[in-house]
Amino acid sequence: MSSTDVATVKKFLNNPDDLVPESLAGLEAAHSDLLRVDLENQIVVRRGAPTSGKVALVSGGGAGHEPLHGGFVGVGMLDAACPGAVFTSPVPDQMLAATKAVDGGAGVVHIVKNYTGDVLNFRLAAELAEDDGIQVESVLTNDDVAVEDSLYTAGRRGVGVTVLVEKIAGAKAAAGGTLAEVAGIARKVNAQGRSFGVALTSCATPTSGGPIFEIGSNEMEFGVGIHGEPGRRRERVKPAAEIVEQMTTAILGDLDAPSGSNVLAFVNGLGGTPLIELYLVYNDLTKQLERHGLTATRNLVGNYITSLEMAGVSITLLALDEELTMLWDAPVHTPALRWGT
Amino acid sequence: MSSTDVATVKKFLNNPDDLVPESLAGLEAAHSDLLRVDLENQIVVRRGAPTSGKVALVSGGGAGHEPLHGGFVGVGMLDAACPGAVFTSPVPDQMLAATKAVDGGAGVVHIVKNYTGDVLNFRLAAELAEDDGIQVESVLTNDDVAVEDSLYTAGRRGVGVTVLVEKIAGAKAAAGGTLAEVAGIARKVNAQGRSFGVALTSCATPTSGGPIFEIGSNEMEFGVGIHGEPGRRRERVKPAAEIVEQMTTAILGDLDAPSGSNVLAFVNGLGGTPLIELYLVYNDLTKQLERHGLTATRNLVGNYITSLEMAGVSITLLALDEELTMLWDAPVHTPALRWGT
Amino acid sequence: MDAGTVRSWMSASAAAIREQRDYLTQLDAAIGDADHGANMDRGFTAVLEQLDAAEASQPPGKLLLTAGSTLVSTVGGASGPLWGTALRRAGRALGEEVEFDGPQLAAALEAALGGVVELGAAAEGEKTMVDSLAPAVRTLREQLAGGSELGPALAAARAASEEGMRATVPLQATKGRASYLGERSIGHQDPGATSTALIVAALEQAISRGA
Amino acid sequence: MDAGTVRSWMSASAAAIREQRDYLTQLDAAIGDADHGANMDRGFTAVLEQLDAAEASQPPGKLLLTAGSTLVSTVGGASGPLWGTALRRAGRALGEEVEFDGPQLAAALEAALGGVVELGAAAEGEKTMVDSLAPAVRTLREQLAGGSELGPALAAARAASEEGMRATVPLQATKGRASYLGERSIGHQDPGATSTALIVAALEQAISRGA
Ligand SMILES: Nc1ncnc2c1ncn2[C@@H]1O[C@H](COP(=O)(O)OP(=O)(O)O)[C@@H](O)[C@H]1O
Ligand SMILES: Nc1ncnc2c1ncn2[C@@H]1O[C@H](COP(=O)(O)OP(=O)(O)O)[C@@H](O)[C@H]1O
Ligand SMILES: [Mg+2]
Ligand SMILES: [Mg+2]
Ligand SMILES: [Mg+2]
Ligand SMILES: [Mg+2]
Repeated sequence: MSSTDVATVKKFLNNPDDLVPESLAGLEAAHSDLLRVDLENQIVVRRGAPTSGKVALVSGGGAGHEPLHGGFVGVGMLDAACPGAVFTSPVPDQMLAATKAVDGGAGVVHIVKNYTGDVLNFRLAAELAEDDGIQVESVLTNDDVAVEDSLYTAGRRGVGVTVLVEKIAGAKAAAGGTLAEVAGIARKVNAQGRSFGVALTSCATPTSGGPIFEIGSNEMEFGVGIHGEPGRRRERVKPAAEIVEQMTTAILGDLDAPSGSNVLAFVNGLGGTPLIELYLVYNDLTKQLERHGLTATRNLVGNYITSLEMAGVSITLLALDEELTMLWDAPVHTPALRWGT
Repeated sequence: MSSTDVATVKKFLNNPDDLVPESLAGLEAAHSDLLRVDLENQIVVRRGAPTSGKVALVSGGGAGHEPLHGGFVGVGMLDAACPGAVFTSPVPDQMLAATKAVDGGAGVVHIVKNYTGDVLNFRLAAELAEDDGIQVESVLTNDDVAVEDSLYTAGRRGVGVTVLVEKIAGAKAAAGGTLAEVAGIARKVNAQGRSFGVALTSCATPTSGGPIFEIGSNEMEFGVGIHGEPGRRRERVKPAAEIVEQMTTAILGDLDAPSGSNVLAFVNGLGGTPLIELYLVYNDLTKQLERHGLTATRNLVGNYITSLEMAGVSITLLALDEELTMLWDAPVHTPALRWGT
Repeated sequence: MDAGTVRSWMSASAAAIREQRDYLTQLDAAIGDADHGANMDRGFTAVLEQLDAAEASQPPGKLLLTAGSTLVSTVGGASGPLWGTALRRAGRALGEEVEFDGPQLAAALEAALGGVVELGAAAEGEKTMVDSLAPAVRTLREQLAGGSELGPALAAARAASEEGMRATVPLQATKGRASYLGERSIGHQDPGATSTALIVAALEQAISRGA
Repeated sequence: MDAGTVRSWMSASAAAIREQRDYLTQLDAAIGDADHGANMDRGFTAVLEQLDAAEASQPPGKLLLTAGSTLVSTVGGASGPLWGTALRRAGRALGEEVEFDGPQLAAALEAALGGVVELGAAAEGEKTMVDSLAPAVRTLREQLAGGSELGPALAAARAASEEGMRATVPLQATKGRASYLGERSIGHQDPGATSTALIVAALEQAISRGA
C-alpha cells in the first residue's frame, strides 16, 4: 500500500451537502438557452419541454459522473435528467417530476444504468408515472464486461454505453420515433455496445472527503466501476499499450463484431486523467482495432461519464450499422455534446 | 506538509518520451476530418491548409495543456499548432514548419503565450519565416493577474485568454480579415481579458514522474501557473465561494469592466478537477459578477487549458463588445470547440 | 404498544444511524460506494421531521407508512426503496389499529421482510440486509410461538439479527453493488445488514423502554 | 586548441549534464517547471549525434555553429535559444580558423555571453545563467590579460562560474519563469546557472586533458 494522503481530497466546495444543487445552479446559469433546473425537485429539464407528440427521454443516477446526465440535456438527446446525491441513485419523486415535466403525450423512455439502487428507484417511479397515465418504457444499460452477468452478480453495470444510448435514442426521438421505436433503438445500442474501465487512483466523495479505496503507487484497478467500486482485480501498472490490449480483448471477447465491422470507438476519461493521455490511449486502441480487422468509423474521446476526480479510462466499443451511424451523426446540442446545429 | 506519495504519479504511458507523438497520432486518428499531424516536425495542421488569401493562425507551446493548442486546430480557429515536450516550448524548426504549411500568402499570426521560452523560440522562428518571405505578426498573450507585470518579472503569463484569442482571431481570419486586422483583434482580446488560477494539487510531468511541488492536504496554491509553477502564495483551502471572490477581485482590480458591462466568463479546469466542481465555481462566479454589476452574456465552462492532472481552476473574464461577441459566436469546428457548423 | 412505540423506534433508529454513520460509510467504501451511512442518515433525519409534523392522533400503521414513504423519497440508492418499502408494508400490516401486540408486530415485520424480498429478490446468504432482517423476523415469530414474552423474544431477535449481520463477513455477495467484487467481497461485513441490525436493536430498545 | 578541443568540450558537457540531469530538473521543479535537466540532456545528446556526423575536417568554429543550431532545434524552452545562440556566436567568433588560442577562446566566450544577453536581456543578478556565464568570461579575460597561463585562467573561470552559480541562491529572480515566484524564488539555486557552470567546467576539463 502506498502512503497516499488518506486524510482529505481537496475540492472546490462550500457545504459538501450543497455540491449537487450548487453545481446544478451553475449548469443552468451557463446553459440557460438549453435547459432549466428545478432545484426543488433537483432535476434538469430541456428548455421548451414538453414537445407535444415527441417521445421524451429521461435519465438519472447518482451525481459525480458529469457531464452525464445533466450535460446531455438539450436538443437531440435527453429531455430531463435527475441527479441524486453523489454516487447515490435519485429518488422516485425526482424521476416522477422529471417524467411529468417532459411527457409530450407520446410516452417517456427511462434510461437506467443497471445498479440495484437505480433500478429499484426507477421501477417505483415508473409505477407512479403510469398511475398518472404516462406511458413509460424503461431501458437498462448493462455494458460493463468487467462484471460477469450471472446468478452471482446484480448483472453487468451500465457505464460508457449509456452516453451512446442517450445520444442515439435522443436522435430517434427527435426524428419522430414512437415510444417502442425509441426504446427499441436504445436497447439495440446497449446490446451492441460493451465497455471496460481501468483506474489508477480512487475518487473521493465530498461527504467522506477521503479516497474510497487505497491503491499503491504501482497498482491499478482493472475492471473498475464508475462509483469507486473496486475492480475485479488489482494489477501492477503496465504500459498503456498492454492495458489497452487487455481491455480490448475483454470487450471483443463479448461483442459480436466480426473482422470487417465498423465500430464507434469511445475513449472515456474517468475525470482525473489528462486529455493528452486519453488521445494516447485512443492511439493504442486504433492499433488493437486494426489487429482485429475493425474500423472506427466514428469516435468520441474525452470525459463524458466520469467518476469525480478518479484517474482512469474506460473504453466502449459499439458495433455500428447504417441506422446507428445516421442517428449518431444527427444534430445534437447539449452542454457537453454538440454538432450539426 | 502532507504525506502525499511523492514516488510516482501514475499515467497511461508507454515510453514517457513518446507521450507527445503518440498522443498526437491519436488526435489525428480521432479527427482526421479536421486535421493532420506531421510527426516528423511534431506539428498539427488543419486539413485543407493553406487557404489561399486567408490569414493563418499558428500557436504552440509546451504540451500538457490539452486541448490547447492541437485541439483548437480546425475551421474557424487555429490553422496549425506546434506542441513541444511537456511544459517545454517547442523549437523554432517546428514553428517554421507550421508557418510554412499554413501560409496562404496573406501572412501568419503567431499566438505566443508570454513565457521566456516561447517568446524566444517564436522570435527565432519569425525571423526564419520572414527570411523565407512569409509575413509574420506575433501576438503575445499575458493575462495572468497573479503575476505582476513589472521590472521584476518576465511579465505576466499567458493563460486562459489564449483560448479566447485563438477562437476570436480565428473567426476574424475566417471572415477575411487582413493580417493587421487579425493581429489587432487578437491583441484586443488579450488587452480586454484577465485571468487568475488556483491549484489544489500539483501535476507531475511524465519524465519526472513525481509531483512538481509538494502541497499539504489543507493548502492551495493561490495564483498558480499552468506549468506547475507555484503561485504567489500558499493559503489554506477555503470554501469555494471565498476562493472565487478572491479570484474575481484580483481580476476585476485589473480589468476595465465598469458596472453594466458584458463579459465572457470562462471557468477553466486545470485537468484534475471534476466538472461538477467547475459548475459549482461557475455558480459562485455568477454571484460575484452580479455583485459587480456585470453580466456574463457568454460563457465557457470546462477543461480547455490544462496543466496535466492538476486539480485546480482558473477564471478568465473578457470584456465583450459587439464585435467580440459576434466573432465569438461565429462558427467553429475543432476537436475541442464546436458550434455553428 | 402504540403510536408512541413507533415514534420511539424511529427516533432510536435515527440516533443509532447518526452515531454509526461514518462506520456504515466505511463498510460501504470497502465493498460498495461509500454512501450508505449518509443515505440512511439523510433518510431517518427526514423521517423524524415528517413524524414530528404528523398529527399526534395518527395510528402506528399510518406513522410507519409515512416513515416508509419518506425513506423512499429521500434516501435513494438501493437502501431507500428497500427499507422504505419495508416500513410501508409494516405500516399497511398494522392497518388503522391504535394499538398492537407482539404477534401483530411479528406479522408487520414479516410483511416488511416480504416487501424487501419482493423488490430486491435477495434470498438469505446473498450478503444483504436480508441476512440480518430475516433471522430477526424468524426468531421473533418462533419465540412468540414458543410462548416467550415480547421482551425476551425481541432480545433474541436482536441477537439473531446481529449474528446474521456478522455472518455476512465470510459471504460472497451476489446481490447489490458488492456483487461486482466477486470473491473480493469476502471478508467484509455488509453495510445494509449492519444498519438493519441497528434498526432491529432500536426496536427492542424502544419497546423495552416503553414497557 | 582545435576541433578536437571543441569535440571534447561538447562530450564532457553532455556527460556532465546527463549525470546531473535529475538534479537540474529538481532545481527547476523548485522555482520553474521541472524540465531543465531533460531539456539540456535532449539538446546535448543531439549535439553529440550531429558532431559525430560532421566531417572530421570541420574547423572548431563550424562545429560550434552546428552545436548551437542543434541546441536551438532540439531543446526548446528558454535554455534552448539562449545556449544555442551562445554557441553559435562563439562559433562565428572563431570563424574558419583551424586552431585557436586563449585570447581567441576568451573572445568566443564573450561573444557567447553577448548573444545570451542580447536575446534574453538579463543582466547579472537576475538569477539566470548569466550569473554563472558572465563571471566566467570576465575572469578568463582578466586572468589572461594579467599574464596567466590558459590552464590556471580556465580553472579560475570555472571557480568564478561556480561561485556565480551558488550566488544565485539568495537572489530573487527577475527574469525567466522563476520571476513569477517573486520572493519565493529566494533560497533556491538557479537551474540554468547550474548547467552553465557544468558546461564551463567541461571546457576546463576538455582543455586540461587535451594539454
Ligand atoms: N437486491 C437487494 N436486496 C436486498 N438488499 C440489498 C440489495 N441490494 C443491495 N442491498 C443492500 O443495500 C445496501 C447498500 O445500500 P446503499 O449503500 O445505501 O445503496 P447503494 O448500493 O445504491 O449505494 C447493501 O449493503 C445491501 O445490504
Ligand atoms: N531572460 C533570460 N536570460 C538568461 N537566462 C534565462 C532567461 N530566462 C530564463 N533563463 C535561464 O533559463 C533557465 C531555465 O531553462 P529551462 O528550464 O530549460 O527553460 P524553461 O524556463 O522554458 O522551462 C533558467 O534557470 C535561467 O537560468
Ligand atoms: Mg450509492
Ligand atoms: Mg519549460
Ligand atoms: Mg452504497
Ligand atoms: Mg524549465
